[in-house]
Amino acid sequence: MDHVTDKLPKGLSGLTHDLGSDQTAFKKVPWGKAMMWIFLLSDTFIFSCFLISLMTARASTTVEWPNASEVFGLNFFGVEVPLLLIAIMTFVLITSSGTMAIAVKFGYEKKRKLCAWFLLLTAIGGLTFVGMQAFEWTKLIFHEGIRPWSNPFGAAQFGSFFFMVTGFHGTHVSIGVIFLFIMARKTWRGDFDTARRGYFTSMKSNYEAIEIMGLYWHFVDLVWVFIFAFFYLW
Amino acid sequence: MPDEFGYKIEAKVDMAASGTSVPPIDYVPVAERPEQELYHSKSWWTTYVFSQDAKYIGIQYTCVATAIALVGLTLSLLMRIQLAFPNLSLLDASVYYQFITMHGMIMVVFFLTALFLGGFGNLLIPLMCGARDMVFPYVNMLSFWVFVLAVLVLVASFFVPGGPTGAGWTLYPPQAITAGTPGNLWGIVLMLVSLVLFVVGFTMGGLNYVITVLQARTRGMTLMRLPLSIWGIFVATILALLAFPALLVGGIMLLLDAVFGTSFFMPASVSMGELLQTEGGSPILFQHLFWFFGHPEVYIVALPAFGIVSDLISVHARKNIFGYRMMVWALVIIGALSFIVWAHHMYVAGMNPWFGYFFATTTLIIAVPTAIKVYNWVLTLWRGNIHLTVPMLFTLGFIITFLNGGLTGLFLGNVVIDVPLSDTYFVVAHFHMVMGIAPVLVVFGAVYHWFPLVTGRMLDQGLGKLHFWITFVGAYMIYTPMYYQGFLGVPRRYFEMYESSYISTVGLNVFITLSALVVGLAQIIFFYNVIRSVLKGEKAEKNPWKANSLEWQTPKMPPEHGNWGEKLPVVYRWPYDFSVPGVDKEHIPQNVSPSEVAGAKVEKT
Amino acid sequence: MFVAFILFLVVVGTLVFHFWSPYWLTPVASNWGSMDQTLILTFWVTGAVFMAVGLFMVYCVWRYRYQKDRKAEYKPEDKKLEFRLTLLTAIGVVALLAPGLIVWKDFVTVPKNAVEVEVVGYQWGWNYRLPGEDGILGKTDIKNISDNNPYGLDLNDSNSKDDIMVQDADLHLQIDKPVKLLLRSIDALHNFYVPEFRAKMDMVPGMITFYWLTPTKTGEYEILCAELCGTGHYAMLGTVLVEEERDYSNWLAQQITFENALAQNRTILQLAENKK
Amino acid sequence: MAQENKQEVTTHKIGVYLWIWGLLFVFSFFSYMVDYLNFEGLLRWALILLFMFAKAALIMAIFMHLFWERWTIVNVLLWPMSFILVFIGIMVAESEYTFFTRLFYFVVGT
Ligand code: HEA
Ligand code: HEA
Ligand code: CUA
Ligand SMILES: [Cu+2]
Repeated sequence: MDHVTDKLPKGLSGLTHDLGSDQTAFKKVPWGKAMMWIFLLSDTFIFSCFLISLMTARASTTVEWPNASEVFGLNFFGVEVPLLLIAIMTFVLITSSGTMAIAVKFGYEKKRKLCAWFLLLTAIGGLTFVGMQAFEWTKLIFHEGIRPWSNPFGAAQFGSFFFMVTGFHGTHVSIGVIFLFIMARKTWRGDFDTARRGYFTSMKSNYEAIEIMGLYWHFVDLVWVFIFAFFYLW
Repeated sequence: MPDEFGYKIEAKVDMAASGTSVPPIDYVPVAERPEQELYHSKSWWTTYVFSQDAKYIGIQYTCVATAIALVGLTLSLLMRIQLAFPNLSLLDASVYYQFITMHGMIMVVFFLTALFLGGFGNLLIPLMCGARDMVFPYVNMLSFWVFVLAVLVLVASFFVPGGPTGAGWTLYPPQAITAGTPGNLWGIVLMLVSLVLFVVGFTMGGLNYVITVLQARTRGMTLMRLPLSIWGIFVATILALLAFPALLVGGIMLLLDAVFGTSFFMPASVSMGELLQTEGGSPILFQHLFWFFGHPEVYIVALPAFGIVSDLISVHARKNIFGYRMMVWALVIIGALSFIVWAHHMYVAGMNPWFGYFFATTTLIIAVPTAIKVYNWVLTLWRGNIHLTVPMLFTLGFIITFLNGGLTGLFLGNVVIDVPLSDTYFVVAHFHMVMGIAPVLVVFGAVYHWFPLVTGRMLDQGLGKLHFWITFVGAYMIYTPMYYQGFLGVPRRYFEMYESSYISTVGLNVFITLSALVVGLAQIIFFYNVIRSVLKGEKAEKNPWKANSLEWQTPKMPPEHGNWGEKLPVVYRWPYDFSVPGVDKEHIPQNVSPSEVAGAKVEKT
Repeated sequence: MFVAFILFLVVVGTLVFHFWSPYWLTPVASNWGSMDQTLILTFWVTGAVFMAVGLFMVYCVWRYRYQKDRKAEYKPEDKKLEFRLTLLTAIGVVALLAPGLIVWKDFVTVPKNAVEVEVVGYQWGWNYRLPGEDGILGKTDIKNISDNNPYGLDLNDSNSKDDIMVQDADLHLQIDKPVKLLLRSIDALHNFYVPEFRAKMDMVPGMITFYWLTPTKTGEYEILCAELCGTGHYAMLGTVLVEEERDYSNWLAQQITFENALAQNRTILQLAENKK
Repeated sequence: MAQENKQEVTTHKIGVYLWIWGLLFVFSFFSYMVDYLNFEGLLRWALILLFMFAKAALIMAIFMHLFWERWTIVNVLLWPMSFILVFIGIMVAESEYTFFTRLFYFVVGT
């Protein structure tokens, strides 16, 4: 069966072929994965709007914009290292993205235990990230005196956008972590091998769920790339 | 693999007649998409309340949207009475502003968007695509209940201290959250929360609609064989998925401004003589976010109407829709363009003056694909065999009101003409013609058309005609005079209608209000008709309008759980094979194979 | 028959209403007659399209109404026709747009000799400020606003001393003299709109917006706020007078400058102090 | 949801992921260095954006498997981004305009 799908034309003629064909427009793409992709497209628009607003606020304010690398610096054994915490957070998130990619690979190969282990690793990475973010927030609020409505360094919007954007991203991470734990458990238990029915949906599921989870998780990482550039480096 | 895909797909090509090549369905591997696993309800609750069957969800959406529309309608009538008869002192200024705000928001978002996408989308997409259900029934069910929650939060704002927000449906800051505007404390917060919930709920449903259309069609159903109703709903859903994010973001930021005192949209300013603590924000940013959502939003309610009207007109004129592919492309192009015209609502908002050139140009370009649609509707009537059934009447009414409203859109789109007309009753007339009547007429037409499919009974045609004439002519009489108020410069959102010293418009005003009252009351006929017909209407035969699209070809009517019984239908043609030369049958449903209509002289596949 | 007839009445009735009813644009009192011309051009083009499409539809409804023995034509597409219609519409669009953009260019390019007048909107009324002898308006800051300094003028800005304040009074403009209206709001959005002048623009707190015009007819005109700004929006009216040069100078001579106002306020305060 | 389980095994060697992972670190490190070394002006911007897009492209193409997807889904996902680009362009011009009126008419920097 698969050899037939592989014979489909590729590239541009593949595009016209797929769109002109019946049943499915995205060949070889399961429903859940297609849905996750479209959802992520929509979510991209959300984050874009946040970042565009940040850009607008920043470019139109006449008040000094705080210097991010100082605000987010960390005193490390007496040395001021700019953006140290952020660097570590980035490291952790990218790592978890890597383990996720590997979990997906093992999911494809239906290696139940390996897949579950890597999912768990990913979840722990995510949890670490959220933990560090919580630390960063407390530090900013209690030590630096930054509030959503004002801050001692300059433009009030700095704090507002910081808490809003990282908060929204952090929420995404936290939701991801919860689902990662659930997925890890389901994988470990073998739900995807036995086609056990979901608790809420009462539908069977399979290893595609891991890939879908992976898309979401990589997306969270992807967003961080942009937040990192726009918030911390600009 | 299940045998049902064992058909050899026969497809005759007539390149000359259709201009299209046959989509290469033959060598797409069969059973690429296996049978859908169906959800089966187990109890009364899961059958009727937390139903996961798209048909039920569609009906639930329709009912809730209609109920809230009645609130919106009532508000509008009260507003009209206040405007024409200020001596009655029916409302005071703050209540008036609260009412226009709720009226606008309810009608646009909670009525039309929910009705077209949630209601008709759920009902029609699986049936017309030949699917057994939406792809994620559980998420679909959640979508409806989150929508209900959003509606409840919205309604709750009538009962909180200070009442609902009176900031206008555009919710512009700073006034939306400063003293001096009614409902600036509780009302605005509930409104924003309600919108956020709406977006969340809609996203769950919207993903379903999109994926069902893209990935769950039946054998032989290519995109270019989909009925235009589905195309309209599909494109509108994509617009919604990409436009609602801007509303969500704007809403969240405004919420933070209102609750936490942040300054996203709040510059240093004074409120009621007191200096606010805010600084540096930009009110214009909110307007950009709002209209980046808002303009696509108006097409979100227009495109499904375009699609549905195309189907109605074709079925009831017994003629194929003219220029099907152009119609599809026009939908797609209108959808795409609608993302780069948003600032035509802001010509006089104090934005960068150079934007006028860009947005005027893009805005007027939209007239071209829209014009094609209008021409094609009318050309479909040409040499047709027009049954003047109730759905057909509503279709005709739609064409006139949409044409009228669309053309006045050109005034507003052309930036210099918008300068005098913006924020006057000309705008009010424009958008009620094009959004307040045209799509609502389509909704009525669609209800008359699909009622038998849902209930198995016909609506009364006589009452339907009466309802049509009062609604159409009456509504036309409400809004045509408003254009002329607009020419005179009468501003919108005035609690006391402005009296131009040049010429008095009191007479017009009273006339408008009386028409509105008549139209409003005429809706009783409609609801009476619906209720009566549900209970004891004439039993409908199967496929009463002799339509071709799949929703009428189910083994049972109304369709049962799973829609198609044992076997999914296989599609061989587009849904518009009416009056095909060489065939005795006047219409050929989509699932009739070419061998069954051997005589066909032309065949568009 | 009946259906076609009523639809015919609706389409034609629209036209009849236009000619028969007395409602139409107010006589223009500024240089923006060009806006009216564009509007009227658009009116005729779109009006013609409305009649053509509407009447064609009515004709079809009448001519092709249901008959038992009629069979509809089968015609999925007519490329040539569609192409022609598209082209025609595109030409129509260009014909409407081009003049519009030319006028817009006028609208956004302020002539060099225009005098500046600041309009300050507040909930719910209007204040004005003229630049005084130096022809330059002083800078402002919302945070300077106080009873003494209702405009929030910058005391350190030498340009602001001779600025003329017209508070809670009518605005006067000189005929045939271009003015650039600088629009400022101290609280919510407002919009400075005089129907006879045609032009309008929102006033946005936190920034300055503008438009320009040349009044061309003397008289008294009503100012309307055309952007929802709270409960009092509908009552935010004002008056602008367009006058010949002599009347205008007379009026101008009676106005007080910022410096005088400050001094006056100070003496009043002083007196109050002394009384104690 | 219960798709046929016979899906082909589109799996890649684990090395691919490790490689990308490594590259992501390298790019992150580079963009960090841009800040650390206090590059300014256009250079700073060009570099930050370059690394940002490089990282984004790697994540999407490899981790999210877009590279191996058919063109339909790739196009469907990427074209809508052009709306965002228009939005960005407009908002850049808009904020510059706002900034200009503020600078020109208001007291700034007190
Ligand atoms: C269903 C909803 C809907 C639709 C379809 C439209 C369609 C259009 N709208 Fe409308 N509009 C609204 C809903 C809608 N609008 C709403 C709700 C508001 C106000 C919001 C608020 O402020 O509260 C608004 C406001 C609004 C404004 C802002 C006015 C202002 O506030 O100052 C503008 C300005 O450009 C505008 C333009 C247009 C244009 C050019 C079209 C075009 O798409 C119309 C295209 C159609 C045609 C042109 C007719 C068919 C064409 C032909 C038959 C060919 C002949 C053509 C030529 C000769 C060129 N609209
Ligand atoms: C779809 C949108 C829609 C609809 C249908 C309507 C319907 C009506 N509207 Fe409204 N209106 C708006 C959208 C709409 N409006 C918006 C967005 C604003 C701007 C708000 C703002 O400024 O912030 C506005 C503002 C507005 C104003 C301006 C207020 C002001 O600026 O001061 C007025 C004044 O007359 C008005 C009147 C009416 C009247 C008399 C009706 C109706 O009575 C006309 C007759 C309508 C019907 C007959 C349809 C009834 C339909 C049903 C009951 C549903 C039936 C259900 C099924 C078929 C399933 N509306
Ligand atoms: Cu000021 Cu409306
Ligand atoms: Cu619009």
